[in-house]
Amino acid sequence: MTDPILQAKGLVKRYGRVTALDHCDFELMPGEILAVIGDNGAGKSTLIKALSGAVIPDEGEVWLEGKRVNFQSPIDARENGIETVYQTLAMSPALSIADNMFMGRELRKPGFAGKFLRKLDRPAMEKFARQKLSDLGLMTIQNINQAVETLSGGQRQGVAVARAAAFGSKVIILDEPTAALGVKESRRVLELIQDVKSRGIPIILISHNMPHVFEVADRIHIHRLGRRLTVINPGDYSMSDAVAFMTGAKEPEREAA
Amino acid sequence: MTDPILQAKGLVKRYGRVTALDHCDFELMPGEILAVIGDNGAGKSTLIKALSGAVIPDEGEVWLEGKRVNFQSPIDARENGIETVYQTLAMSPALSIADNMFMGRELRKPGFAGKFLRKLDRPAMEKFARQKLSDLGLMTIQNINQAVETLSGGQRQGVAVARAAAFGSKVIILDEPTAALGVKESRRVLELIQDVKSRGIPIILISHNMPHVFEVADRIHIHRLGRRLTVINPGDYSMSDAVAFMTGAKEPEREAA
Amino acid sequence: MANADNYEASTRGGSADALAEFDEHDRGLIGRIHHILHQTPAIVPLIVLVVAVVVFGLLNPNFWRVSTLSLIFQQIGIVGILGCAQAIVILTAGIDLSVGAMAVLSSVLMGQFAFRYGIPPTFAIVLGLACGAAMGAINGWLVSKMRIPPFIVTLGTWQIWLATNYIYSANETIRSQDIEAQAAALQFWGQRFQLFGAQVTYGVVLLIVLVLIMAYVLRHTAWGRHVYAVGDDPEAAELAGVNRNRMLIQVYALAGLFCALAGWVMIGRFGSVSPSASTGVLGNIQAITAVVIGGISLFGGRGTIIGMFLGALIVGVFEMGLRMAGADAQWTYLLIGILIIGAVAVDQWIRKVSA
Amino acid sequence: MANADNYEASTRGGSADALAEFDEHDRGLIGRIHHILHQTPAIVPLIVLVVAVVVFGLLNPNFWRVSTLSLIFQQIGIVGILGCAQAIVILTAGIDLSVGAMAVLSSVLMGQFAFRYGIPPTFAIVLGLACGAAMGAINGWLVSKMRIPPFIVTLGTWQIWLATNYIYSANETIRSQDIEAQAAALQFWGQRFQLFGAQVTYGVVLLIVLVLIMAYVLRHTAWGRHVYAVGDDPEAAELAGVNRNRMLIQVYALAGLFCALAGWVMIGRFGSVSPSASTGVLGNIQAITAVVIGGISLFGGRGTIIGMFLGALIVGVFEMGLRMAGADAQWTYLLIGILIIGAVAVDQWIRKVSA
Amino acid sequence: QDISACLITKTDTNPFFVKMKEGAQAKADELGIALKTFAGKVDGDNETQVAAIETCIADGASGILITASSTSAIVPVVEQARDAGILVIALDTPLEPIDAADATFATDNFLAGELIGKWAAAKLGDAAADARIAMLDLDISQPTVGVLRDQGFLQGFGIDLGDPNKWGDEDDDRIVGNDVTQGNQEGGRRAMENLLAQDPEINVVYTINEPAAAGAYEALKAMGRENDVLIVSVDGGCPGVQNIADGVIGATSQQYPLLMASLGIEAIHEFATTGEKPEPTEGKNFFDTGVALVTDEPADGVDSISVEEGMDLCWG
Ligand SMILES: Nc1ncnc2c1ncn2[C@@H]1O[C@H](COP(=O)(O)OP(=O)(O)OP(=O)(O)O)[C@@H](O)[C@H]1O
Ligand SMILES: Nc1ncnc2c1ncn2[C@@H]1O[C@H](COP(=O)(O)OP(=O)(O)OP(=O)(O)O)[C@@H](O)[C@H]1O
Ligand SMILES: [Mg+2]
Ligand SMILES: [Mg+2]
Repeated sequence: MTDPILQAKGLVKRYGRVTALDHCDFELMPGEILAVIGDNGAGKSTLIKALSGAVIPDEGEVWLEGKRVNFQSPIDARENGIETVYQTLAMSPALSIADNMFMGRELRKPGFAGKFLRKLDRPAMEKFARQKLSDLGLMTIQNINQAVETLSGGQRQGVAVARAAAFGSKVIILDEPTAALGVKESRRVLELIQDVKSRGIPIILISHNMPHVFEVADRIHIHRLGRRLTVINPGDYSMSDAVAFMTGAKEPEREAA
Repeated sequence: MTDPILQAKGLVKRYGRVTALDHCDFELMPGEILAVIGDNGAGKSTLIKALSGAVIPDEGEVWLEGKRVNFQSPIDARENGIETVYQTLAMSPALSIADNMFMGRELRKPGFAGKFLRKLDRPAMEKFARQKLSDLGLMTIQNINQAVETLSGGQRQGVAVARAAAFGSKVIILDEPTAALGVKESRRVLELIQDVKSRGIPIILISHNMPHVFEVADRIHIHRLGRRLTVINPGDYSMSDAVAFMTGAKEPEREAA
Repeated sequence: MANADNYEASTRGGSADALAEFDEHDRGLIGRIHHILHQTPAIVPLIVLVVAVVVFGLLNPNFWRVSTLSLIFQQIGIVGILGCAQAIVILTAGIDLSVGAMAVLSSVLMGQFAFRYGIPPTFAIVLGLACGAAMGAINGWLVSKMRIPPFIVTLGTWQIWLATNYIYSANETIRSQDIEAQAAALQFWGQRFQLFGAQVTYGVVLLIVLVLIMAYVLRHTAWGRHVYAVGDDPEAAELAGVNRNRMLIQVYALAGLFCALAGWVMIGRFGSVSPSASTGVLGNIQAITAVVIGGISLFGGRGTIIGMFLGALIVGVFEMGLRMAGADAQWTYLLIGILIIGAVAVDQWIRKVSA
Repeated sequence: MANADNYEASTRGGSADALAEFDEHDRGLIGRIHHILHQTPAIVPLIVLVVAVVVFGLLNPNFWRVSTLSLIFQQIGIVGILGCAQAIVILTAGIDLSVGAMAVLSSVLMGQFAFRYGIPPTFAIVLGLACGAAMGAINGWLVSKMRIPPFIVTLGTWQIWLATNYIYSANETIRSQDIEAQAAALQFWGQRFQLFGAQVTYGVVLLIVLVLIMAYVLRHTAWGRHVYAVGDDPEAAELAGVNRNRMLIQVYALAGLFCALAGWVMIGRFGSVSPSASTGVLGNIQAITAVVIGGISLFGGRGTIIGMFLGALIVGVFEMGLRMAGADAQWTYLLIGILIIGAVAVDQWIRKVSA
Repeated sequence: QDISACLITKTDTNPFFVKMKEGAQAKADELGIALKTFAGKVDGDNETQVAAIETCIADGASGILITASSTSAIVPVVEQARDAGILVIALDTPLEPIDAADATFATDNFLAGELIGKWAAAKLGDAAADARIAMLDLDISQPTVGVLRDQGFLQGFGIDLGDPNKWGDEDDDRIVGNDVTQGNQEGGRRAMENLLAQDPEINVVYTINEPAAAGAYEALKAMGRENDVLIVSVDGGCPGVQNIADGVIGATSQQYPLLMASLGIEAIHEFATTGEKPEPTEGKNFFDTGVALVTDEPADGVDSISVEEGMDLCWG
């Protein structure tokens, strides 16, 4: 078996009286789609925040490609090639769709205006943004210069997913990317995930949608009460088993977790 | 056929260059569960906001129990017995779960303290809140006095749904109540919806989850591009048909809409 | 729907319905202190305060005399009451630049009612308080109904009340001796009694009582929770059934009433009624300073009135302490600047470590 | 997964992949005006401004003379530059109470460098500008790295810079005649040229150029967009890959540089270098007023620098107009208070109707 | 023809300037002059005064009366006004240099301070050698008027001034400290409390003006020390003089703002009709409107007038 590309050992994160991560382990293999499932409040989002530098764990280690890393901010993680869609979406409400998609990696005009006046190439950014949104089937966005705060819940999520996928890199993390999306748009996101995988980039997918998880995942990490309960192979277990494990209705046999 | 309990005629809402509602009609019958489905950005949320006073439509009329109403704010609607879970959840992030659940209808201590000092009955409110959350299967909330902003996405949604259901009244509107919820918690919300219906209260349910919609809905309002495309009976059509209508892949036969 | 059941059914049984529980982990002493600090952040300014008192006492032992400490309380009396007004407004994510002006104008109105028109003092005071509440209500109406940002509204009314104050009073001071002789009720809060060998004025008692009442109201009544909700996220509060407009008008009117009360206390403290009291110009920034040092967020919805009180005390202690340590006026001004930043930096640091 | 496909497959074909389109509805004339106003809200203060100019001109025809109008520009010169500094800070959801103090201290430093230490004027100016930027950077460092609220930081540094200014300069004014003789470069921005029969100072040109540059930077560069993002939702901006700390330090440092520039312009305008210039005390509130009247949100992330410029002009026009109409000082304050509220109320009303 | 004049005061919240404005207004009405009044926003506000002069130039006024907040910083714009053919008269405070204005109608603020200083020293007699003095000044920006009065007092009391252009640099042990009052009761009380906390033995209090003195008195009263402390002040407003009668203040130097203002308006009228400029008092480079020490307890070697006389002359 190859070495994991992204690994975490014994992560702990406490918020006052609340324990969000309780000595949690984690492994992502190269090129795979790893689904993370678990109850609400199980600590899934906290786990991926700890992996992507948005939260600094109280204890535990994170390893990327066999090297110990210590991300102090999401920017660190991004520079190491980890791209994330957070559950809260991380968008600036008053800015436009294109502004948000290119935040931190804006395109500049070619030639003098771009080089010396550092002028943004708005037409190019808008065209790119429109293209990515159409790829996701978000056809109801009438005005690409709309402020993000005026978008519907699903449109907003679509923009965030489009951003992460467009700038694909070493690892892509998606925290419930289809929660607010419609049937068509969800479908397109799943296709997009497959597409990214075929480019060889591994993906972490958090989702409560079991059919989707079982459709795309190579392995499923089941999270319960702040720690990894077990990792299963979607071929070996049924959805019912997975749900029973994650809610605590059934206990998995002890395996090397 | 009986008269609709809640009805809208020719609603129009424009935001600058964006048309969110385009002469939309709507009817809710007494005691039924009406699902509203549609693409992202179709205008579903805007529709229910117009019904519940959170948005004042540019044109069109709303009728409640055969009387024309003109809600100026959500409080008006609430006083008329319409209880809503908005997609944005409408919670005060810095306040506790109990504070949020009882916002605007706080319990006061019995006797002197409550009557003259207007002291809140915190223990009672906390107990009630804990009970309602447990009913929904939200067992991972460790501290009932946690600020809402520290809850996970799903826990937050659970609190909002619990609030609307607990204070059930004439009409309950749920805008994507299960989007961020886990398998178990979603299940409980569906049970809760059935339960509310059995109390005779009609429900408007917006959801992108077709299996859920087809499981609980009595009728399905299909929304497309800011207007009602058609209303179907879940028994008469398959999920595929519904999805095809709402995405525009197929056109329904013209009926009296 | 059949397919949904085949996996969704498995959500019952086992430990699925048990409440999540974790072992309380061992924290050690430091950890436990951090934990306490984190749970009750209002303690942090208290610590800053105690440290300041100790240090200034070491610099000049006179500082520890009860009389000095009681003096500090007297000096923060007015700022403290204005701070109560400012605090509730800032909790709603507003700001009230006109607090000082309302206080001065109210005190002038009370004085003029009594002296120019010969209204009986008690009645003049009641009228003055009512005028204060009315001024506040105007602020509130402009903020809520007209949807003008609070900063603009109160920037405007600040100038309006202050100019009215000068024009109406023709800049005339009513002298302490005259008030004492003809309308002693105006000086009520300046009266004093002995406590542990120190003079305590009624005004100081009023401040403490007011702070305690407001702490109770904000924490333990529905109205108080609504103040926080409106400040936290006004749209959410409105969707959740709080009448935002009514709350805002009430809060600003109450703030106006408190300011008028502060105006009355001013008469007690300075003896005379003076339209040119610097509270009119500086009162707002002083009150905001107390509020912000006390840990109330200018973005609304977070903080406590006790924090504001401690914030006012910290400033008072620093000012008095530096003067007694022998710093001259300009250096005091400079050092207070440094200390304000320092005090809040310590606070932030403790919170961060303990989080 | 098989069951998923059986309905999810039906999302292709038909009009599913066509972009949504609606007919443009007919608005009528009023509707179209509303629409234009709504699309470009910066027009609203412009209208307020034009109306004010017309009204004041009717009250006193001297007001319409080109020389009067050019005078207004000169009078808002300093506030306008401080407003640029304040605007970028407020766009990041901060506030800078120390702008006026930085301006005065910088001007004093330039003057003292040239006169006390005999540094050549141009070099003294460069040093003064650098000091301004450094003061701003200190503000920025405290705000970003130490996580102290901007209000506290700049409240503290306001006092610190101001006291430093008084102590360092020993309250001494450097006289205009001396500067003219020995360090004329300090008065550079006070020089004037003729335009349409009116005197225009270089300082006014500087202000206009600065506003245009900043409008371009904020709108058309990545840095400008990041300023908005940081102010809009700092956490989101950070998660999306904006280096919040670096942005804040840069913004505050740039604001400090602008303030030093304003200090230099002050020397040109008043001739002398005076540590007691009231800009040190009032500059911040004046700049904030311009910013807020210009429609920039104190909560950050919304507004334009052009709006700030118009806001400063509105205040300048009102002040000049009322003075020329013969209102005395207190009546002027009162009326300006009313007009500020009125101007913003009109603005709000138009936006509401057209929304 | 139409004559118009401008009166620009430091602030318009201090009763002193309010009276000055009343004096000017009365005279202007009498002579049929259109008067516009302006004022700085705070003590020491030079910018607003500059804007005011610019307005007067733009508006074509015949003359400007100004009490300058910053005596040297105002000079360039005063020159502009004079170049535009406007008569500029400095009231109360001379400009620096004094001939920057066409004429100066002023009180000698340094002399005003000196008088109360001398009086206090004479009252104390031998005890003056170990007096404990509190200095209640105007503002930390040290506006000129405050410095002049403060330094005058110290000179009169017999204390070495150090730099006469700033206060606070004296090293005489008798000075307990300086604090600032903003010239009102509120500041006066707080400053007095602060200085008393530093040294409870204070027995001489210099105050920048009478409101500050009234505030200081309240603080002393609260400590039960109101009867054994000498408070001296400057201004001579009616409430201040009344306070001398009531024993709140020991002595005050009285100034005559109404007189200054009405003389100024007359001069502008004269200038506008005949083109003649007013002449300074003989032997001085300004027209001295006089200052008098008001007290009920005259001291040897210091000229003073009684409270009754003071009441007759006070600006009310
Ligand atoms: N900032 C915070 N302060 C305090 N508690 C927090 C904070 N953030 C998260 N928590 C708590 O940590 C636990 C785990 O939260 P997390 O967001 O990781 O859950 P999740 O598995 O992502 O749930 P969901 O499926 O609902 O998104 C929850 O109980 C939550 O209340
Ligand atoms: N405040 C607003 N300003 C401008 N446009 C808006 C505003 N609110 C909504 N819109 C636009 O109106 C349209 C309908 O939005 P709405 O939120 O009603 O969609 P929805 O059907 O609820 O979608 P979803 O399923 O994603 O929640 C969208 O195109 C959206 O961009
Ligand atoms: Mg989550
Ligand atoms: Mg919606």
